Amino acid sequence: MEMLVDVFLLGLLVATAVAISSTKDLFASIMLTGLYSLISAAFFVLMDAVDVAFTEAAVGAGISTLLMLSCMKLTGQYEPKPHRHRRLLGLVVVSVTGVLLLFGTLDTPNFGDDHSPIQDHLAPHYLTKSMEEIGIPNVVTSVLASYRGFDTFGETVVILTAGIGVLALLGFSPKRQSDDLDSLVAPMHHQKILRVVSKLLIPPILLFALYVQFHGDFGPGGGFQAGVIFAAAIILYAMIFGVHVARQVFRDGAIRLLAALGVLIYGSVGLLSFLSGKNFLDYSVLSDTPQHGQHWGIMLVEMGVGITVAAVMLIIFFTFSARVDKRERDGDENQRQ
Amino acid sequence: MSALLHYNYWIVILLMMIGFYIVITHANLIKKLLGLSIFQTSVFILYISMGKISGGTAPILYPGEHVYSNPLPHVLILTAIVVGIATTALGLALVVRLREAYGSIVEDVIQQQEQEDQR
Amino acid sequence: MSGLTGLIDLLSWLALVAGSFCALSGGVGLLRFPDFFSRMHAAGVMDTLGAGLILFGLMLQSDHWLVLVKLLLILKLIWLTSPTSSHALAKAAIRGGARPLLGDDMPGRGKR
Amino acid sequence: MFIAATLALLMTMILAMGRAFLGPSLYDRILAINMFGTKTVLLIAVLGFLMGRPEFLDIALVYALINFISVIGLLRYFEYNQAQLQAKLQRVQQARDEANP
Repeated sequence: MEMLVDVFLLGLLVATAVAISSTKDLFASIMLTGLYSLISAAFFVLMDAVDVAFTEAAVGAGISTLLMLSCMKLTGQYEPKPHRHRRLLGLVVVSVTGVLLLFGTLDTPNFGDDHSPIQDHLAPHYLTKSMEEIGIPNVVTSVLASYRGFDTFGETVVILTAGIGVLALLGFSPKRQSDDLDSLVAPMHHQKILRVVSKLLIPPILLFALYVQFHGDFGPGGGFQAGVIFAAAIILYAMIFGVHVARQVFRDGAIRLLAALGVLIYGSVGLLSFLSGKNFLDYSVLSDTPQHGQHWGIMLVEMGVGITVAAVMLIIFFTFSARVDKRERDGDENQRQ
Repeated sequence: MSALLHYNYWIVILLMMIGFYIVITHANLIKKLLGLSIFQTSVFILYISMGKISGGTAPILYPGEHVYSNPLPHVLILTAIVVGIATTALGLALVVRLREAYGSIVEDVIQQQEQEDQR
Repeated sequence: MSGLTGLIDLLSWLALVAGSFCALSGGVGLLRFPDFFSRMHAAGVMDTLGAGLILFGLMLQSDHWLVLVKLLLILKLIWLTSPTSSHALAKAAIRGGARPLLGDDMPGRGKR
Repeated sequence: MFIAATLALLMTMILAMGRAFLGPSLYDRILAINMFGTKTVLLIAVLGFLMGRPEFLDIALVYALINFISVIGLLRYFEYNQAQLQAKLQRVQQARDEANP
């Protein structure tokens, strides 16, 4: 039965990918990308990767679609069809590479094999020892935040760096006229029903984000997912009541500070264990018993990740929307013809 | 049933090649980024498929004897997804800046203008 | 006691089957109906009903209060968001110039 | 019985996807995406029961939320277009008024 659903979902994925490749309308292909990520998240649930599905659901279907749309808003909706010889050439290159890769799969272990090389190292240790060494049931969280905490630290820094990069590219605003910002009408403000329903929805979403943040030890969830969900709630608010209103609460300076603060929390937890005579990010010194220390460490580290992810997502969204708003106001003056 | 033992990997390669095709044939930069994200997802699927053990369950321990799927790929891919969106955002920001500088996001047009500028 | 569980099982199966039927018929309507607004009708009504029935069927099968609460939350969310987004979508379509097909404009049989 | 529900949901997903591919208007596509999203929420819930670990309903919950947010995001694009169109009309009107007062 699982296999049947697997075949089904992967087939749907391929169909969507082909459709994305063949539509000329970028709006449609971005929408189909959202659909693609919905299907792949369902597939991840089927493959037991619940944490991954969680992340993909929050990131792929929501935020990435919104970002792509704002970018398209700034650049135009239609694309010309590629030239014929280019398509032909592409097809040749792709088929040759594909055949070579297919040849490579002949040697891969069978799907679902429990004695393939990937299953023999590390994973058994994590699965059998995690409960006594770390003491939390969700092995994904214990590997993410403790066993491979250094790795995750790197990822968090990468996210912060990407946020800084987006700010460096698009963040500067030449002349900020605050009264002008207020006069800009929120695009969906006239939709009464939307307004009421989202007012009803936003507090539960924020609460749910907190639940995901702190329940990550026991079920699917954790800092990455919680950060994205938290940001999604604010983005919903910003879309319906206007970006400038949301920005009055989440001021630019504050979220930039928060983005850095998350990484700082993560790093200082590591430094603390470093200074207490253990390895970097070895949390067992944080409390009187090692296991208890691990709990503290994981909680703090996940909090740092959550803060950084939420802040960076907000920075990116606000930066893009500010661009779109500016463009609406000033027209496309930079266009070079 | 034996035909299905590598089915996931074949699909991974198919998806990867579709993404690759979009990246190399389409001139529109946003479309290229969409192609990249398809490519990216195919890698995610590859990792996750490899970690699956048939008859296994999600690696969240609960009382009793159970087979759990491999948690390590899950960790790698989980962070990769969030990093992926952050880097995609960076790519999109670059696209927006290119549009402002050249008035187009079609690769050929940008290259043409670049050549004209150098002359 | 076993009679009661049997009854609950039967009820839940019934709800699941009815929900599946609703979902499927909504899908067929979405694909086959002639214009946007009638498709929206099919999708909107059957979506909400089908989701409700399937989730109700699952609720009867749940063995832990937390599962029950989460199912209720999902149900509440779907019942809140699905009509809202349908409404907003219809409004956007009207503002964007889409008009429902009425009376004489309807395509004849066999055309679609 | 969960199997029957799963199959029905998968079939519905294919139908919705057909509409998403066919279009013809963007509204149709958004409608299909919306329906597809609801069906995915249900599918994940049913899969949880099918695989015997119903505590993963959190994912379905996130889905229901994110689906709503992304549909609103898609709709906002039209709103922007509408606003742009109105501004353009106004500008044209102004120009006409100035040309022949």
